[in-house]
Order: sequence, then C-alpha cells, then structure tokens
Amino acid sequence: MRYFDARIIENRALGNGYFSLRLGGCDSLAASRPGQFIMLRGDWGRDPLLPRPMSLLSVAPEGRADMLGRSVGRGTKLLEAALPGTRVSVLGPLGNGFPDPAPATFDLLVAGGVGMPPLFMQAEHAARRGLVDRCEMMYGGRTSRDLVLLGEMRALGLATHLSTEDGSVGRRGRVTAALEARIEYHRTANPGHKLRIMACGPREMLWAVARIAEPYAIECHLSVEEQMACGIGVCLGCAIPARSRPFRYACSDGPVFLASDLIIPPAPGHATGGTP
Amino acid sequence: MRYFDARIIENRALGNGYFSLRLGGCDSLAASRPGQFIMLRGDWGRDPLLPRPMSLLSVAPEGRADMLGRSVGRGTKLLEAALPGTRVSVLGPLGNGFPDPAPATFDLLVAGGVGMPPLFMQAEHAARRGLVDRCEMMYGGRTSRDLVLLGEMRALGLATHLSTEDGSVGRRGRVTAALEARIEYHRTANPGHKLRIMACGPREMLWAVARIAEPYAIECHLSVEEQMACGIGVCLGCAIPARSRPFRYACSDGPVFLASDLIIPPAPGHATGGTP
Amino acid sequence: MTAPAAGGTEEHAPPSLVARCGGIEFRNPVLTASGTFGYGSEFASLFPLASLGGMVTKGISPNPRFGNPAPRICETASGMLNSIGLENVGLTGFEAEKLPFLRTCGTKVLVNFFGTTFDEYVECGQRLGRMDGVAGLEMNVSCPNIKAGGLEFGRDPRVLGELVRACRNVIEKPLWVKLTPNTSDIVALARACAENGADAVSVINTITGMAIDARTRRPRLATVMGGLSGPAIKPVALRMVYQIHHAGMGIPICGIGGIQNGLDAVEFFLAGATTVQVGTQNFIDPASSERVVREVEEFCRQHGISDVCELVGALEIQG
Amino acid sequence: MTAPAAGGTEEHAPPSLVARCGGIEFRNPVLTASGTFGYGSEFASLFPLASLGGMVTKGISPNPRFGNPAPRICETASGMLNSIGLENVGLTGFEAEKLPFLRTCGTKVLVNFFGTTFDEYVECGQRLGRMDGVAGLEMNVSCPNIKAGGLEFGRDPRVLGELVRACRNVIEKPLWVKLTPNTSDIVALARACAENGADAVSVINTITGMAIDARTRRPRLATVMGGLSGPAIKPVALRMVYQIHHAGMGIPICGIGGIQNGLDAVEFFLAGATTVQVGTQNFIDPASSERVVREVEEFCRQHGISDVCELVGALEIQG
Ligand SMILES: Cc1cc2nc3c(=O)[nH]c(=O)nc-3n(C[C@H](O)[C@H](O)[C@H](O)COP(=O)(O)OP(=O)(O)OC[C@H]3O[C@@H](n4cnc5c(N)ncnc54)[C@H](O)[C@@H]3O)c2cc1C
Ligand SMILES: Cc1cc2nc3c(=O)[nH]c(=O)nc-3n(C[C@H](O)[C@H](O)[C@H](O)COP(=O)(O)OP(=O)(O)OC[C@H]3O[C@@H](n4cnc5c(N)ncnc54)[C@H](O)[C@@H]3O)c2cc1C
Ligand SMILES: Cc1cc2nc3c(=O)[nH]c(=O)nc-3n(C[C@H](O)[C@H](O)[C@H](O)COP(=O)(O)O)c2cc1C
Ligand SMILES: Cc1cc2nc3c(=O)[nH]c(=O)nc-3n(C[C@H](O)[C@H](O)[C@H](O)COP(=O)(O)O)c2cc1C
Ligand code: FES
Ligand code: FES
Repeated sequence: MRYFDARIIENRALGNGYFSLRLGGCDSLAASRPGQFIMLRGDWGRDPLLPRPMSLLSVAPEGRADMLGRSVGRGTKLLEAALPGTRVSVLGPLGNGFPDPAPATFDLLVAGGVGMPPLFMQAEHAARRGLVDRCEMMYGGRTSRDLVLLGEMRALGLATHLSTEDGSVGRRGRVTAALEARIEYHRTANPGHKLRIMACGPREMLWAVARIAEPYAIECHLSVEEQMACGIGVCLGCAIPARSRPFRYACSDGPVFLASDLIIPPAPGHATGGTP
Repeated sequence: MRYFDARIIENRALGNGYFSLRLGGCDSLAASRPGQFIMLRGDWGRDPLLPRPMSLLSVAPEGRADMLGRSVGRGTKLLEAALPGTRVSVLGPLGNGFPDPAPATFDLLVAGGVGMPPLFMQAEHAARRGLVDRCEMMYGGRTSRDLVLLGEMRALGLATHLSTEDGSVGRRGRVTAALEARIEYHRTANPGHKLRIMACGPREMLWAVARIAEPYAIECHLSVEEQMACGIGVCLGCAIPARSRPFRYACSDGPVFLASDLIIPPAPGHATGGTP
Repeated sequence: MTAPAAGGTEEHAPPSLVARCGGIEFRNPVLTASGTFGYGSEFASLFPLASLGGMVTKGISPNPRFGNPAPRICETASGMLNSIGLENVGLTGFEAEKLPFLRTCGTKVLVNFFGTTFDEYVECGQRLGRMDGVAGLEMNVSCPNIKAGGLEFGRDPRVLGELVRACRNVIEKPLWVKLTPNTSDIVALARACAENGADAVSVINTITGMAIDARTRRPRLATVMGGLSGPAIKPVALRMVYQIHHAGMGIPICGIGGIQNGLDAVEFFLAGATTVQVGTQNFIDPASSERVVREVEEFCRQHGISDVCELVGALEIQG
Repeated sequence: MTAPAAGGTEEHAPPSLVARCGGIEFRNPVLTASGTFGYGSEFASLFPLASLGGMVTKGISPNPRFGNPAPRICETASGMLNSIGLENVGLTGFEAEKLPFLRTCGTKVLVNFFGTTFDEYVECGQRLGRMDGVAGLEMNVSCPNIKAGGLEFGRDPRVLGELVRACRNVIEKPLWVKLTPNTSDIVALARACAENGADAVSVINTITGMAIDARTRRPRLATVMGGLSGPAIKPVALRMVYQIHHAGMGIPICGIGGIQNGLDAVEFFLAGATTVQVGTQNFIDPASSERVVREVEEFCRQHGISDVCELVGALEIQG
C-alpha cells in the first residue's frame, strides 16, 4: 500500500454516466489483485471531503491503471468531468481481492452495474494465465446502457452472458436469474466442474447471489461496498456484520468475503431470481 | 440588479496570477456604472461557500462583461482555472459606482494592483463620452508584472502614469507618490482644473490617498473592499465606520465613498508617499 | 382533467404544502431566517415574495442599535461566522420604515425581537405584537453576540422560562422562541418554552465559534467570537430538532441550520420540524428560498406525498 | 555554518518545535487524534511515525467492545459523522497485540481510555498507567455514542471533577482529559479538570449531530446520532480552546478539531493550545499529520519564530 500522486491520462465517457478513467504514475499498483481498490481524491477543496473508493479495472505496464466510474454524486461527477492532466491522490492497492483463477475450478463472475470492474480484472488475470476458459461473466444492468466495455471483454476471449431488466440487450431480467440458469447448465453439462462464484454489485444483488449459491454449496465470494473514510482499517467505519467476528471491515478484511462469513438477510417478499 | 446564469466565453492569463475573464449572457449588466461590482459564483459545491465580489472592468454589447481577477485564494484560483463554457451565477450590478466624468472636472484615477478595473471602466466611460482627456490614470503595483492591460489603456487614449515599488517599470515607488507629484503638476500647469480623485486598491493605499487629498481639499472618492456575504445590504457584514452614520455598508452604500465620510486612520510611522 | 398519459401514469392533484406551525398557517413550510433576508425588499426584484411561506425579519430591539465593529463576517469550512451585533432600526424605525412594505409583500411576516434587559424584551414584544401586519413574533434569546442581550437569557432553562412567561402574558400574537445551540440540553430549553406558553420553537440559532488569521495573529472578527451558520452546522441542527421532537412535548418546531435545498428541508421535516427557515443560503444563492419551496413540492410529487405534513417526524428508525 | 546567502539573508538555527504539554515533552506539538490513526501501524508504511510529536490510540476500555451496527459513518458538509461505538480490543488485547509495536514506533504514545462505570474508568486508567511504553493517558469523557459510558460523565462539571480526582489518585502518569463540546460552559468543565489534578485538557471531541437520507426516510447512521468531526467544527474548537485559555486557569490545552494543515495548527496555538491533534484529516490525506509538522516548522521559519512555544496564546486582540 502506497500513497502517491497520479495523473489522469485518459477519461472516456461511456454514456449513461459511466466513464473509464486511466491514471498514469501508478507503478505502485502494478502488483494489485483483482478485487482490490484505491482511495481516490482530486484537488477538490473540502467538497467532497473524503476520498472515494474505486475498484481497479485493470493495471498495465508503465504505471497505468484503469478504473470504471459511474457518476452518482459530487465526487464521481467531478471525476467524470476531470480532464487529462488532472492530478489526483491515490492510496492503494487496498483490500484483499478475489482468489486466484485455477485450472481445477470454474468461476462464475457475477457483475451488477458499476460493480463490474473487479470481475473484469479477474477475467483479465485469468486470461493472462491462459485460464480465461475457466470462467464466464454474467453481467447485468437495468438497460443496455448499463453494460459497458463489452468489446474489451470480447477481446479477452471471455464468455459473457448479459441480462438487462428491460430486455434491451441479452436476457430479460435480473443477473441473478441468469446465474441460476448458468449454475443449472454447468451442473448438467460439466458435472466435473468445481464451480465458484465471485460477485460484485448492489447489495440486494449480492444477497440474492448468496441465497442462490447456498443450497448448491457453491463457494461464493462477494465484494461488498460500505461507506468508507480511511480505507485502511483505522476508522472502523466500514463495519459489516459477520459470523467469524461480530464485525468485519470492508476495507481491510474485504472487500471480498466468503458469503458464508456474512450474515445474509432473508429474501424479501418477491422471488429472488425471477424476471421482475 | 438581477440574478442570472452567465457563461465564461474567454479567460486570458495575464501572468503573476492575473487573468481577464469575459462572461457572456450578461445583458442585465449593460447599464452598469464604473465602480459597480457583481457577486460571482461557480458550480463549486461548498468550497468556497460564498460568492466572490468582483468589479466590472468593462461591459460591452451582446451581453459581454469583462472582469480582471487575481488569484489569491481558492475562489479566485477556481476562476483563474475555469475554462470557456463554464457556467457561473451572477448577481449584479451592485453598489453605487463612481461619479460621472464631466467636462468641468479633471479626474485623477488612482489604481493599486487588482483595484484597477473600476478605474479602467471609468476611463472607458470617459472615452465613450469624448472626455478621456479629462482624466488620467496613476497605476501602481509591486513590479511590472502587477501592471496589466496597458495596451487596452493606451487604446482608450488614456494618459497613464505607472509606478512600481521595485522600479521595474515607470516611476519607482508607491502610486501615492506619483499622485502627489501629479497633483502638484496639475495645480501649477492647469490651475483652472477642478481636480477629483477616484481610487481603488489596497486599504493602506486608499487611506494614504485620502491623507494626500485632504490638505488640498480635493474631492476624493474611494472604492473600498470589505468581506462580503450578500452584496445587497441584508447581511450587514460589510460595515465600514463612517461619519454620516456609525456604519456604512460597502455593498449597498458603496463601494465608492467620499473620503470625507470615512474615518481615515492616522498615517502609520513611515512617510505615506515616499519611495520605500 | 387531461386523459391519463401514455404510460398509464395518473394525474395527481398537486401536493398540499400548507403548514400550520405555532399558531400561524403558512402557504408552504419554507420561511427565510432572521438576519439573512433583510426586511424582504432587497429580494423582491429577484422573485415574488408571495411564493414563500413566510419571512422572519432582522432582530428588532426597542432602540436602534449600530452593531459591532468590522470585520463582522468571515467564511469558514462550509459555513460563515458573523458578529453583526444585532444592528437594527429599532421599534419605531421598524414601524415607520419597514412595516409598510412588509404589509404588502404577500407573505406572512414574523418579527424577530430581543432586548438587553428583561423589561426590554417584554416591552418590545408587547409593542410589536400590536402592530398590524405582524403575523407573529420570534423571540431571539440566543444571539451569542451581545453580552447583555442574547446568550444569558437563553442558556438557563429557568430564566428562559420566566422570560417566555412574561412575554407570553403581554403578547396575543403567536410567540415563537429561537433557541441557542450552545447548550448541553436543548430539550430542557424547549421544555421551558413549551411549559411557559410559547407557540413554537425555532431551532437553531448560530453556534458560537471563532476564526483566526495565523499570518496576522488576529481574530478574523473584530469581536473575536461570532456565530457559526451554514451547511457546516446542519448535522447539529437536525439532531436538536430530532431530540426536541423525540422528547414528545408536542411543541411545533421550526427547523433552521444549513438548509441549501429542498432535500435539506425534507430532512428537517422528517426529524420533526413543521416549518423551516433558509438562512445563510440566501447569500450563496439569493433565489434559493423560492427554489426550496419548489424542490419540496417536487419531492412530494416524486414520492407520492399528497400533504407535506405527512413528512413531519416521519423518520423511520429500525428496531 | 555556511556563509550568509547572496541576498544577505542570514542562516537561522532551525526553529525549536519541542512542546511541553501536560507533563510530557514532545519532539513537536503535532499528535494524531484518538480513533483516527488506529494504533499507528497502518500509517508506518506511509511516513516515519517518529516524525510526529505523538499519537493517541483508539479509546481502550477494560473489556473488548464490538461497537455499533452499520452504517457507522457518513459524510456531511466539510465534516463527517461517526458512531463507531468505542469498538476496541480491550485492556489485555491492547497490551498483548498493540503495545509491543507502539513501544518501538519512536513517538510518544498516549492511550485514550474510558469505562462504562466510574469503577471501570478507575480500573482502566490504573492498569494502563502501569504499562510500559505508555507516555500518558487521555481520558475520554465525551464520546457521545454510548449512553452509559461517555456523555454522562463529561457533561456535569461536578461529576467530571469526581471522576478526574478518582483517576488521578491511581494514575501516576500524565493524565489528560478530553472534553465534550456538547456543553454550554466549556470553561466550567476545564476548571473541574484543572482543580482535580488533570495535567491537560484535550479540546474538543466530536459534536453530536445527525444526518438523514430524505429518500429512504432513514437516519444515515444506524445509531441515529453520531459525532461530528472535520473542518466544519474548527470554529467551535478554536473558540473553546480560546475560552479555556482566556479563563487563565493555566491548564495546558491540546487543541483538536478540523485541523487540515500547518496554518490550522498555528491558529490553535495562537488561541492557546500547546499541542494539537490531527483527526479526520488522517482519512482525507493519510500523510497529513507529518505534513502538518513540516508546515508548522515552515511557518516558524517564515515568521522568524525561533521556538514554537512563542505562538501559544499569542493571539493579538485590539483594544
Ligand atoms: C470498495 C469499493 C469499490 C468501489 N468501486 C467503484 C467503482 O469501481 N466505480 C464506481 O463508480 N464506484 C465504485 N464504488 C462506489 C463509489 O465509491 C461511490 O459511488 C462514491 O463514493 C460516491 O461518491 P459521490 O461523491 O459521487 O456520491 P455521494 O454524493 O457521496 O453519494 C452518492 C451515493 O454513493 C454512496 N457513497 C458516498 N460516499 C461513499 C463512500 N465513501 N463509500 C461508499 N459509498 C459511498 C452514498 O451512500 C450514496 O448512495 C466503490 C465503493 C467501494 C466501497
Ligand atoms: C467590491 C469588491 C470588488 C472586488 N473586485 C475585485 C476584482 O475586480 N478583481 C479581483 O481579483 N478581486 C476583487 N475583489 C477581491 C475579491 O473579491 C477577493 O480577492 C476574493 O473574494 C478572494 O476570494 P478567494 O476565495 O480567492 O480567497 P480567500 O481564500 O477567500 O481569501 C483570500 C483573501 O481575500 C479576502 N476575501 C475573501 N473573501 C472575501 C469577500 N467575500 N469579500 C472581500 N474579500 C474577501 C480574504 O480576506 C483574504 O485576504 C473585490 C472585492 C470587493 C469587496
Ligand atoms: C449574518 C447573519 C445575521 C443573523 N442575524 C440574526 C438575528 O438578527 N436574529 C436571529 O435570531 N438570528 C440571526 N441569525 C441567525 C439565522 O437566523 C439562523 O438561525 C442561522 O444563521 C442558522 O441558519 P443557516 O445555517 O441557514 O444560516 C443571523 C445569521 C446570519 C448569518
Ligand atoms: C472515526 C472516529 C473515531 C473516533 N474515536 C475516538 C475515540 O475512540 N476516543 C476519543 O476520545 N475520540 C475519538 N474520536 C474523536 C477524535 O479524536 C477528535 O477529537 C475529533 O474527531 C475532532 O477532531 P477532527 O475534527 O480533527 O477529526 C474519533 C473521531 C472519529 C472521526
Ligand atoms: S474505511 Fe476506515 S476502517 Fe474501513
Ligand atoms: S455584503 Fe451583506 S450587507 Fe454588504
């Protein structure tokens, strides 16, 4: 973990508030693992005050690091509008990250909206090790405009199953429905596969994923989001109720947790996996 | 007085932290008087919180309005860095302004540093009425780099007497020394002139100007700066001790006051007009 | 009535914004705060004052006051300090110079008032209460700027209670009391008001603070200390509104502190305020009070709320 | 000694930054605040901890505590709210897991502590005071998060005085008391500490506040209320430091609240603080505490100050 200044060298608008940000000067992030994140802050004065946690999407040679952002509030809007050349401060890499891809396992990567970056990076790592055929991406959003960087996924050779709630692209419905279908498929078609799930996205999605995985006893890794102040385990702000201890910390114990260590709330009224 | 959105259409760096800002969409400022100002605010979130008072440098047809800024803190730095197209909100025109130029008077315009804009605009107004020869500008700064827009002054046909504290351009010394010299000159060369002084600049300069004008009984108009919050006389923040009432308000009674109505502190230890 | 729109969205009646607070009925729950809106006329060219629920005047004392030496204000992080020193035109100046306009401005006018002695409070309240065009009075017992006037009365619940009672006895118009946040027990202060006949409490006035210019070694305000206002204090204001509401004594609350937009106002309603006042934001964006009204209405529409009163105290706290 | 530089500027000896506060001598007057710097190890890879004057640990209680439900923090205008709930490893956990590192970290360590009863305070203070590597204790009587623990003790000068006395009697090490700003009279609290043997007061802890998510109608913190920190509170903190210093009881003050840079620290010195603590800023810029040290030194150089102590209480107030 290092604290350093970096520069935005590219900022690409992807529509619907999504943008991909490339930073230069991030040599310290070179060895980052998929699922790790940084605390990012521009020269913003006091509004916003705290740095913003952002997952890594990809790290490349010569100190480049990519992020996928979505503008939802002032901090991310400032990032969205930032011009190449803008100086930012970076603390990272932070957190634990996902387990390594392996020849003996098959990983179902479940991405909801702007939770996609760590799973993209996981797929990229798999590809670098020649293991991209040991995983596939289930990527869901509200509409086709929430599914971005599809070309980059294709370029990795990654099998991708899209779903949108409005059916504008891919399967109509939630990504969790696609996940159930893919689990069933793999259990029939490839009974020898040791399946794992790695998921990142909105909290309700993560809980739904956990509830789907549980009866199948599939090893399930969830990357959670919590309000963060420090990112390094000192403020104790990002507490998440857990089984192994009353609280775990999203920034320093996570953001990736085994679903079995988290306290998953019971499903709300409506069916978890169905088309809305 | 109107409150409206405007856009930056030009932002020219003039060196040493000075910049000239041109706003579009300021039709409501068309009838502004020299010495009036606006309260200006960008889309800055909460840092800084309050709008910043800025004098008008010039207003032109088609809703253009020019300002001269100097970056001294976060607000002015944000303005300095603002790109054409940036939206700003404007409240104005505010304040009273200087008295009109007139054929029967001769106006000594005394400008210190970034206090120059209202005096430039005064000269411009004089020029528009064919009265530019009824005034002259004494313009002082620390070094030559504090004297800007000299070409624009020349273009008006304005007689300009420069002084710098380091002697890098014009007369060496304070602008107040130049003022004393010019008063003496006019009294000798043009005894018929009814002299007036109009001054804007750092507070110490204004007091020195007032102290110089007093024994000659020259009508002396000072444009003062105070911390401002509202700019329209409601917060009562910009109080300035006066003779006609215990307090006058820089924003609504001023910013231009007759020196005779202000309480001018006695000269500090060192000579007021001499070379430092 | 137009036909339902294509998507099947039904037309709803516009939400009711009418708010009843402390014996006064307001067109909507958004007022402007004392000392931040002058006597209204300065804003009349920016938007119709009648769009506001109401407005509270600068604090009036029996005699005119000239206020504190300059500098009187400075900016702080998301806030500002002021030590205006309760400068005002005095009772008769107010009646002669300000009230005629206020009577015609189309919105409810509350007059903020204070005295430097117990008797001055009573006298001032009594005389203002008899003036035509005054919808109600807001007693400022909390201004931290003047030793003899403000803080002393509002700090001790017993003294505060006596003052409220004495004023109540001579004022027939609605009487609101504006509380100081410089206390360890805001509920006790509110209770003293409720028990002595106040119609509402205004919560909060400024928090005493201070700023220093390190380079000159001087305080940034001539009076050294002043009152902190603006977004910085919103968390404290919300908390105090909530504490008073939660204590269940039933006195209506007018929420004040750092309100910048409609969402902020709604937060105060949820915490228990029936009305709100926009203060420092009038300086940041002089058209904001009218905008807050529109944003509150918009919020109600978006959330299917037919009456803004439904929001009051509707904070949902999980078991 | 090098020859004087070309411009005639003479070389000065570097300013002395040594600060003596509450019975402890610090390399420089900049400490890090409890709860914002962990137990130091997390920052050790960012800068040498030995560059700091000192550091104050997270609050320790006799038994480990797990803290409050989530969400525990949220951002506000120029500030943040927290309701961590005094989660900590407990006395024995602290001694076994944290103290060994702290002994080697090269800076003075103060241990922030608290109890949920009078006896717990005394026990905790006594046991911590005997531990090797602890330079002093900072008693937290002001945390607004836990009903039984914090606010109650620190609010009433009489109760506070008794608590300070009881702890003082069993603690030989320097004992600092960290005051709550949720009071109408900070001077009375400081006096209770001074008169009962405290070596210094730390001023201030967080101000109780609250935030609401209008859309969900829920409080942003699970505990509804929490403690406000950050630049938003600096004016209040400075004011309280000044009031205590001005009251002239002579107790050293450690200034805390919204410090972001060296100038902020100098402002606290001028108001009367002998040392300062950097809190929330550690989250905004994790290298800031070391930077504050450098900026204070730089300020001294620029202003020809040979000893940082000259700044303490040196505010210039005009007649
Ligand atoms: C480990 C982690 C990784 C993340 N990765 C990404 C990413 O790759 N791309 C991306 O676009 N977003 C990511 N986020 C979310 C991102 O941090 C928030 O969207 C951002 O902080 C919002 O800031 P804002 O100022 O734009 O919005 P705000 O106005 O602050 O808030 C808008 C919303 O964001 C939430 N939020 C605000 N501050 C934080 C915070 N400090 N931590 C968590 N949530 C917050 C608020 O609850 C609110 O719902 C990640 C969050 C975490 C915890
Ligand atoms: C009537 C009037 C006309 C002005 N015209 C011009 C102009 O044409 N060009 C120009 O560059 N500057 C002008 N100023 C000064 C300008 O407003 C300040 O430089 C600016 O507010 C500083 O803001 P900041 O955020 O950059 O600096 P800050 O960090 O806020 O402060 C830097 C310095 O500016 C002073 N300052 C801060 N806020 C205010 C305020 N609200 N009012 C007055 N002073 C303040 C502070 O005391 C400090 O010394 C004028 C001021 C007034 C009152
Ligand atoms: C410049 C200024 C002057 C004020 N004058 C008064 C006053 O005369 N009487 C009063 O009760 N409150 C006065 N206040 C307090 C405000 O009415 C309000 O309670 C406070 O500013 C908090 O609200 P805000 O954060 O929205 O500004 C004043 C505030 C400011 C900033
Ligand atoms: C996340 C967090 C945790 C804190 N924990 C403690 C604590 O355990 N004990 C304590 O006395 N103060 C605690 N504080 C208060 C700080 O030490 C400090 O007094 C306060 O934050 C004001 O300083 P600041 O504005 O620089 O943050 C905590 C503050 C924060 C933000
Ligand atoms: S963000 Fe501070 S502990 Fe996790
Ligand atoms: S700036 Fe508000 S009265 Fe002048």
